[in-house]
Amino acid sequence: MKPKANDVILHTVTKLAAIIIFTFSIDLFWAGHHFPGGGFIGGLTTAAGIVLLYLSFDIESIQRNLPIDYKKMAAIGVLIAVFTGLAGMFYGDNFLEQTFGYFDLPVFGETELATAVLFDVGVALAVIGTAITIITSISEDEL
Amino acid sequence: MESLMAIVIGILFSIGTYLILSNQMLRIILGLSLISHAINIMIIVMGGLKTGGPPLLSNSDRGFTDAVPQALILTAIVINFAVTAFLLVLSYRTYKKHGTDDMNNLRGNEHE
Amino acid sequence: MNESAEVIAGVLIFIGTIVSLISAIGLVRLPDVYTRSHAGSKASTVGVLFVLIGTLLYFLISEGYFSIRLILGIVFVFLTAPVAAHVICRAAYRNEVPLTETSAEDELKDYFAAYEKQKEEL
Amino acid sequence: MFNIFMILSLIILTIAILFNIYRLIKGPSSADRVQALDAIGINLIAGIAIFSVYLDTHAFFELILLIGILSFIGTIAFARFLERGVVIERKR
Amino acid sequence: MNNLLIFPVILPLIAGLIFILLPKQIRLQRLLAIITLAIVTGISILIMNQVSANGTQTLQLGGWQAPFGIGLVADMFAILLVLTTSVVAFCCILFSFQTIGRNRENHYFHSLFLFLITGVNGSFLTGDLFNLYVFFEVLLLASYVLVSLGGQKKQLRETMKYVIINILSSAFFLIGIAYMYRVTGTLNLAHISVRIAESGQDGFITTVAILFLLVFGIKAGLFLFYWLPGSYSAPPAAISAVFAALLTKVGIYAIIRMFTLIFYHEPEVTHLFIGILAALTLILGGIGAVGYWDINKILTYNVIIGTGFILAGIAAFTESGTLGSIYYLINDMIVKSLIFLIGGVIIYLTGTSNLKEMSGLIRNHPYLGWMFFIAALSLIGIPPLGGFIGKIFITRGAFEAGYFWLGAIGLIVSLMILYSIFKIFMNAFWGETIISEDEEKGTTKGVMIPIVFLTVLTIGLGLGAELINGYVELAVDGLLNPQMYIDAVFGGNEIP
Amino acid sequence: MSFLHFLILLPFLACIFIPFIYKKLNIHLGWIVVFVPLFIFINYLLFIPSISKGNYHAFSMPWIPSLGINFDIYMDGLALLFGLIISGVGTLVVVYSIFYMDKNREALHNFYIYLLLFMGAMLGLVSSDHVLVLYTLWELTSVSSFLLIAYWYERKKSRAGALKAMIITVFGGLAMLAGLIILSIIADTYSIREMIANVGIIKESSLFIPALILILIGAFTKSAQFPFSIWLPDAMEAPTPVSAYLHSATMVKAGIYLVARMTPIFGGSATWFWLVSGIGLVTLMYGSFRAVRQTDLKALLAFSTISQLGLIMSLLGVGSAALYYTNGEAQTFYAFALFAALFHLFNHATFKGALFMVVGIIDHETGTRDIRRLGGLMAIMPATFTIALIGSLAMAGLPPFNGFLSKEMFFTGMLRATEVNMFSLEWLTSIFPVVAWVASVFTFIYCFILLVKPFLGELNQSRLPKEKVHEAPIGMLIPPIILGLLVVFVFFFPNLIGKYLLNPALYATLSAEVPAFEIIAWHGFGTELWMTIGVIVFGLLLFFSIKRWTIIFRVFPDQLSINSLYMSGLENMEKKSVSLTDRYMTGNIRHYLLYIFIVTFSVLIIALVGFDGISFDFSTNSYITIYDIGIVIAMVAAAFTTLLTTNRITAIVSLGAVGYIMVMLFVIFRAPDLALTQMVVETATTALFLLCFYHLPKLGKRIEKMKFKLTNLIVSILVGVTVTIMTLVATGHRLFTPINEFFENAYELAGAKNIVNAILVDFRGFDTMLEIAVLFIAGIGVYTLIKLRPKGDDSQ
Repeated sequence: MKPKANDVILHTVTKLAAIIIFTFSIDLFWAGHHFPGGGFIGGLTTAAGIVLLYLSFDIESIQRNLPIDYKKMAAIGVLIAVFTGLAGMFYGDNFLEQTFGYFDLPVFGETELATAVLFDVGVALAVIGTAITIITSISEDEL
Repeated sequence: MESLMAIVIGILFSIGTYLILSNQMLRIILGLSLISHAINIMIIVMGGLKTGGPPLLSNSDRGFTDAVPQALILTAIVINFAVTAFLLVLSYRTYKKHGTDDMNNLRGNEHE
Repeated sequence: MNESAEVIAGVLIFIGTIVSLISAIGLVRLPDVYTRSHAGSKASTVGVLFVLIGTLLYFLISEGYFSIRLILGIVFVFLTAPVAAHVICRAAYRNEVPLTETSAEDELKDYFAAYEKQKEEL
Repeated sequence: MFNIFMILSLIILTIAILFNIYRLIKGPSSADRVQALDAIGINLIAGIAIFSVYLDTHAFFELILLIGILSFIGTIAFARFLERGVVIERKR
Repeated sequence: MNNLLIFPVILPLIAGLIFILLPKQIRLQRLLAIITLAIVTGISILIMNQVSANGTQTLQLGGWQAPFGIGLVADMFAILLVLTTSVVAFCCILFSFQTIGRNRENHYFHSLFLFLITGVNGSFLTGDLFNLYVFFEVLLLASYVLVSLGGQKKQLRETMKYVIINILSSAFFLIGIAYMYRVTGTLNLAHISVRIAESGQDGFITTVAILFLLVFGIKAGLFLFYWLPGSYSAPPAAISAVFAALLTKVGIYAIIRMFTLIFYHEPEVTHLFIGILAALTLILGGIGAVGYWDINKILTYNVIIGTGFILAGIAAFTESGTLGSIYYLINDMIVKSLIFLIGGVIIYLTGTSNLKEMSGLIRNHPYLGWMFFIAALSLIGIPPLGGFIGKIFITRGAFEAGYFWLGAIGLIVSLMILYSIFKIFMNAFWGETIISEDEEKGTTKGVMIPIVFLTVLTIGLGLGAELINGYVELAVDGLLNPQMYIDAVFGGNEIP
Repeated sequence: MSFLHFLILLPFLACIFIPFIYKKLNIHLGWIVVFVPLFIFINYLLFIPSISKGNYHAFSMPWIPSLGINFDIYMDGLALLFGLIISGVGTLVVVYSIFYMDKNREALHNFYIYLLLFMGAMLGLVSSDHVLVLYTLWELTSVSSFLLIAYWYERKKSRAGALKAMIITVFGGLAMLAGLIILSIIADTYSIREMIANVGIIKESSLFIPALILILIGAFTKSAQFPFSIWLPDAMEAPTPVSAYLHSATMVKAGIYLVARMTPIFGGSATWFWLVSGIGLVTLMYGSFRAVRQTDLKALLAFSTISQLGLIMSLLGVGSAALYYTNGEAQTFYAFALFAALFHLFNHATFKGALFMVVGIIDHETGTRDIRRLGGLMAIMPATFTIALIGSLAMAGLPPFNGFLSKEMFFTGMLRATEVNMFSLEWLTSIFPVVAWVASVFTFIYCFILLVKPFLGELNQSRLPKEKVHEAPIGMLIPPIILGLLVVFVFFFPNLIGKYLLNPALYATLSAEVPAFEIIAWHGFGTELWMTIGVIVFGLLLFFSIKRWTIIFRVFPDQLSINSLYMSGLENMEKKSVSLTDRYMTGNIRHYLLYIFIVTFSVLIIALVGFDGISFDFSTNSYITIYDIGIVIAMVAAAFTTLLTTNRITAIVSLGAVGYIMVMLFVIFRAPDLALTQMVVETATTALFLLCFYHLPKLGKRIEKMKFKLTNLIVSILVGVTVTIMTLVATGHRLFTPINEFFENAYELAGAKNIVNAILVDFRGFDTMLEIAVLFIAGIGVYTLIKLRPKGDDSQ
C-alpha cells in the first residue's frame, strides 16, 4: 500500500502544455493551406492534447468540463465536409467545388478565405472525434 | 536511391510476409504494418525521388517533387491507421473471447 | 551576413550536439534510474535547447525569418522535459526499482514506511 | 564547410541516439527504457533542427514541436502505466 | 457535368451520418434508411435514362478537368449496377428490420449498412484508380464492422480472417496503383487507357494487369476465394445477403472495368488467364457446393460459382459473352440476395443450418418454398427466369471465342448448382413436416415483402428482358468501345 | 400473338387461375381443368385438313426481339402429330385423374398446376421453331416432371426419383443447349427452319459432330435411352396418371421429337446413323431384357417404355439413311423406317397409355402393384382385363391390334437397314434384325407376364392391402377404354391416320418430298411375318419355362447396374467433394495466405519473365548519400528486430522504430506533410498496439516444425524478390510525364501554397472526404466491438 500520489506538478504543467498543444494544433490547422499541416494533422494534435488531459487527470473529470459526445462530433465533422461539397452545387457548380477569395478584414488585414478551410474543419472534427472515440472505448474496456 | 529503396521494399515485404505467415495474431498484424510501410515507401519512390524541393510554393526557387504520390500516401496512411486500429481491437476481442492468439486454433471447422 | 549566421548557428548547434552526446554517455554509464534521469533529462534538454536556439538564430539572421513554432518548441521542451523526468522517476520509485548501492539517502522510504504503518493501524 | 560541420553534428547526434538505444534495449527496468525513449525523442528534435539548417528549409519546424509533444505524451503515458497499471483512468 | 451522379454515393453517407446523431430513434432511422434507398433508386433510374438518351454522364468533382481531379463516370454498365445495388439494398434493409435485432440496431447497424452502400455505389461510379481504392476501403471497413457486429465467437473469428486477407489484398492494390502511376503518370482510368493505348501494352504493363486481376480476384472470390465461405456465413442473413449480392460484385466490376477499358490490348493472354481462373473457380465452387449439408456453406459456394460464371463471359470478350456477363451479373445480385434471405428465414425458423435437421417447411410456408424454388431455378439458369439469358450468352460467347472447355465447364457446373440448391429445397421444404408452426423459432411475419419483391424481379428479368435489354446492350457497347468512355470523361478537352 | 400461341399458352394461363378458384370449388378440380386439353385437342384437330395437304403455319410472338429471342412457332405435320397426342392423351389423363386422385386427401391444385405447366411446355416444345425457346420449354418439362414425380413429397423415394430425373434430364438439356448454341453459331440463326435451309453450311463445319453428339445426348436423356434410362423406373413414384401421361405418351417422346426434328440437319451422316440406331437397339434390348424381371407392374411398364422408345429411336436412326440421298427410290426405301417410327410412336402412346391406366386401376383397387401378390383379377375386373389384353397384345405385336402393324414395319425397317452401304462399318447392320428379333421375343414375354400374372391364377385376398376388390368406377375406365378402342380401330383403318397424320409428319421429318406410304396389314408370308411367328413361338416357350432361365439375371449383379453406379457415384461425389474441399479450406488463415502469396507472386514473376517485362534502366535514379544508407540500414535492422525478437514490447517498439525511420525517409524525400502525419499516426498506432497487446500472451519461442519455417522462408523470399524486381523494373519504366505539373499552379487554382494540401482538400478532396469517412467507420467499429457483446458474454 502506497500513499496516494501527489500530481500537482504534473497537473500544472499538463494544463500549460495542453494550451501550447491546442495553440499549436490550431496553428497547424490554419497553416495547412500554405505550409505543412492541415485538418488531419491539426485534428490529431488536438486529439493528442485531449489525450494528455485524460492521461494526467481522468476521463470523468474531463468529460465533466468538456461534455462532448465524440462520436457525434466525428459524424458532424464528416457531415461538414460533405455539406461544403454540396454547397457548391447550390450555385450550380460541381460537387466539392471550392472557392477562395481575398478579403480585407478590419483586424487581420488582407486575408484569404477559402471554402476549403471549412472542409478542413470537417476533417479536423472528424479526426478528433474518431481518435478520442477509439481511445476512450479502449480504455473503458478495463484493459 | 530508387534501386536501394527497391531492395529495402523487398526486404520489408519479405519480413512482413514471414511474419504474416506465422499464425500468431500480433505477428500477423506486425507483418501487415510492415508491408503497409513498404507500400508507402514504394508509392513515394514511384513518384520519383529528390527531383526537387518540398511541394511548398513558398520556397519556389527549385522545382518540386511530385506531390501526387505524397497526397496518395497521406490518404493511405490514414486509411491504414483506421484499419489497423480496428484490427487491433478486433484481435484483442477475439483473444479475449477465444482465449487464444494462435490462428491455428481459430479454424472453426468443427461444428459449433 | 550569412557567414556570421553560419558561424553563430554552427557553434551553438555543435555545442548542443556535444552536450547531447555527453548526456547519452551518462545515460549509459550511470548506475541507476534516478541518476541516469539527471543525465537524460537535464543534459539533453540543454543540448536540444542549444541546437534549437542555434537553428532559430540561423534562420533569423540569414533570412530574417523568426519562427514562432521554434520558440513554441523551445518553450515546450523546456517546460515538459523536467516534468517527464520527474514522472518517470516517481513511477520507478513506486515500482520499487532499486537505488544504486552508493546512494546516500532515501527520504521517501521512511515516509512510505510510516504511511504503511499508519494504514495498518487503521 | 558549414555543411560538413552540420553532417558532423548529425553524426555525433546519431552516436548519442545509438547510446540511448543501447539503454533502451538493456533496460534493466521499464523506467530506464522509458527514459531512453524520452531521450531519443529529444535527440530526434535536435536532429530535425540540424537537418532543417542543413537543407535550408523551414518545412520541418512543425515536426520539431510535434515530436516534443508526442514524446512528452508518450512518456507521461508510460509513466502512468508503470505507476498505476492503467493508462487512462476512468475515475480517480 | 451532371451533379446527379454524386447522390447515389453521398445520400447514403449523409443518412448514415445523421443516424449517428440520432442514436435512440430507431424507428426514425429505419424510415430514413428506406427513404434514402428509395430516393437513390429513383435517382439511379433517372441517371440511367439520361445515359441512354445522352450517352455516358460524368461529374468532375470540384470542377477540375479530367485527369487532374476525381471524376465520377456513369456509363450504362456502372449505372445498371448502381440501380441493382440500390434495389437489393432496399430489400435487404427491409428484411433486416424484423431479423437483425434491436441490439445491433442500437449499435449503428443502419449507418454501417448505408456506408456499405456508399462504398459499393462509389466503386461502381468512380473514374479514378486511387479513388476506387478509397471506395473499396469504405465498403470494406463497413463490411468488417458489419461482419463483427454482435461480437459472437464465430463472428470475431471469421472477421479476423476476413480483415487480414482484405488488408493484404488492399495492399496489393496499392502496389498496382504505384506501378501504374510510375508507368503512366496518371490515375484517371480513362487517361491511363489513353496512355496505354498510345504506348502499347508491354510485358511489364501486362504483369501489372495481372496483379490487378489477382487483387480484384481476391475481392471478387475469383479463384482466391478462400476467405469467403467463412466470413459470409458468420453474420446474420440480412448482412450476408447484402454481402453475397454486392461485395464480390464490386471486385467483378473492377475486373470488368480494368480489362475492358484499360488492359484490352492482349486478350489472348490476359483474358485467357481470366478464363482459366474462372474455370478453376467454377470447378472448385461447384465441388464445394455439392458436398456440404449446411445451408450457409452451400449458398456461399454458390456465390463463388457466380463469380466464375460472370468472368467466364468476360474472358470470352465477345459481344455475346459480355452481354451474358452483364445479364448474369445483374440477376446474380438479385437472386443471390434473395436466396440468402430465404436461407436466412429457413435458419431463423428452424434454428439450425444443418439440412439433416430440418424437413417439410413447405406445409406451413408454401409461398416461401415456392419462391425458393423460383430463386433456385433462376440461379441454375432455367428459362424463362432471370439467370438464363446470362447463362446462354456466356456459353455462346465462350463458344464463339473458341473456349469450348470454358463453356462446357460452365454448363456442367450449372448441374452442380442444381444439385446443391435442390438439396436445400428437398430437405428443408419437402419431406415430413417435423416442426409445427408453434415450435418454430421465428416467424416469417414482415420478411416476406422483400422476398416477394426480389422474386418478382428475377422473374421479370427473364420474362421482361426486353424492357432492360436496350440498356444492357448500351452497356455492352460501352464496354467493348472504350473510346466512348474516354470521350465522355474528357468531354472534348485536350488530353494531356 | 396468334391463336396457336393462345392455344399453347392456355395451360399456363389456366395455371394462374387455379390457385384463386380451387378453394371455392365444390366439385373436383379436374372437371374444370379437363376443358383446357379438350379445347386444345379440338382446335388441333381443326388443323388436320390444312396440314395434311402439306401446308404449314408459322407464327411469331416477340419475347426479347432485340436479342433475337422470339416465341416463334411452326405448325407442321410433326408438330401436329405430337400436339394431338399431347392434348388428346392429356384430356384422357385428366379425366382419369378425376377418379384416381381423391379430392379431399390430395393437394389437387398443385397437381393440376404441375400437369398444366407440363402440358403447355410440351405443346410449345413440339411446335417451337426457335432453339432457345425450344430449350426453355425443354427445361420446363424437366422441372414440371420433377414436381410431378415428387408430388408426394413426404416420401423419400419420390424425392430421390424426382431428383434423379431432374439431374439426368437437365444434364441432357444442358448438353442439348450447348449443341443448339453451336448450331446457332454455325448457321448464324436461332430458327430451326433456317438451319434446315442452310444445312449445307452446317454439314461443312468442323463443329458438326460435336453439335450432333451434344444434341443427341439431350434427346437420349429425355427419351430414357441407354445408359440414361435409369431415371425412368424411379420416376414411377409419381401418381399413375402422371406416369401414364409423362412416361408413356409425352415427355419421353420429347427426345424422339428432337431426333425427328433434327433429322433434316444431321440425317445422312454416318455418326448420326450409327449413334441413333445403335443406341436405339441397345436400349430396346436392354429395356425388354430388364422388363422381364420386374415384379412391380409400373416398373415393368417403365422398362417396357424404355424398350419401346429404343425401338422408335432405332427406326429413326435407320430412317435417317434416307437423307443420304437427295431423291429417288433409295430415299423412299429408307424413309419407310421413319414412317414406321412415327406410326409406332402413335401406337405406343395409345396402348402404353391404356396399360398404365390399367395398372393404375389395379393399384387403386387392390392397393398393390406387386405381381407376386396379385392374381385372378380377371373375374373381378373384366373390363380392366379386356383393356389390359388389348394393350399388352398390341405391345407384343399381335394382330388384330395396331402394334402388329408397326411391329411388322419395324422388322421391315431393320431388314432394310442391312442393305445400307454408304456408311463405313456396314457389316454391323446385319446384326440389326437379329437384335430386333431377340428383343421382340423378350417383349412378348413381358407382355404376357403383364397379362397373365395379375389377371389369371388365384386371387389371394390375404396378400392384398385392400379388402373387397371390385371393378373400377366407370369414369376411371372410360379413358383406357377409349385408348383401347383406338388400338383396335387403328388396326382396321391404319391409313386414316397414315394419310392425315403420319405422312405430313414424315414429310416434316424428312423435309423432302417422298411418295405417301400406305399401311398394309397383310403382305404375304414375307420375312417379317416369319419373324413374328418366331417371336410368338419362342416367346411362349420361354414364358412357360421362365423359372429355368431367369438364373441368367444373376450373372449381372445389381452393384454393376448403371443405377447403382449412379447412386454410388452421387454418394462418392459428395464424400469426395467434401474431403477435397476440406483439404484446402482448412479454416487456418495461414493456409489461405500461403495460397494467396504463392499464387499471386509466382504468377507475377512468371508473367514478368514470360512477357519479357524485365528491363532495367537505372539512369533516372537519384543520388545516394551516406546518411541515406544509414537510415536504410537502421530501418532494415529495426525490421529484422521485429521479426526476430521474442519479446512483444520489443517487437512493437521496433515496429514503431521502422515507422519513425519512415518519418526520416519522408524528410529526406522532401515530404514534410507526410513526415508530420506519419509521425503522429505512428505514435498513435504504437500506442494502440501497446494498449491492445499488453494483456495478450507473450510472443515467446514457439517450437515450429522445420517445414513450417522453411515454407515461410521460401514464400517470403519469393514475395520479396518479386516485389524488388518489379519495383526495379518500374523505376526505370516511366513512359509518360506525370500529371503533377498541373498541381504546381495550386496557388492560382486553389489559393494554396502547400501543393499536397491543395491536392488533399481541393483537387482530390473527394478522397479526403471518404478517407475521414473510413476513419469514422473504424471508430464506430472499435466502439461497437467493445460495447456490443452477446448476452452471457463468455470472455475470459
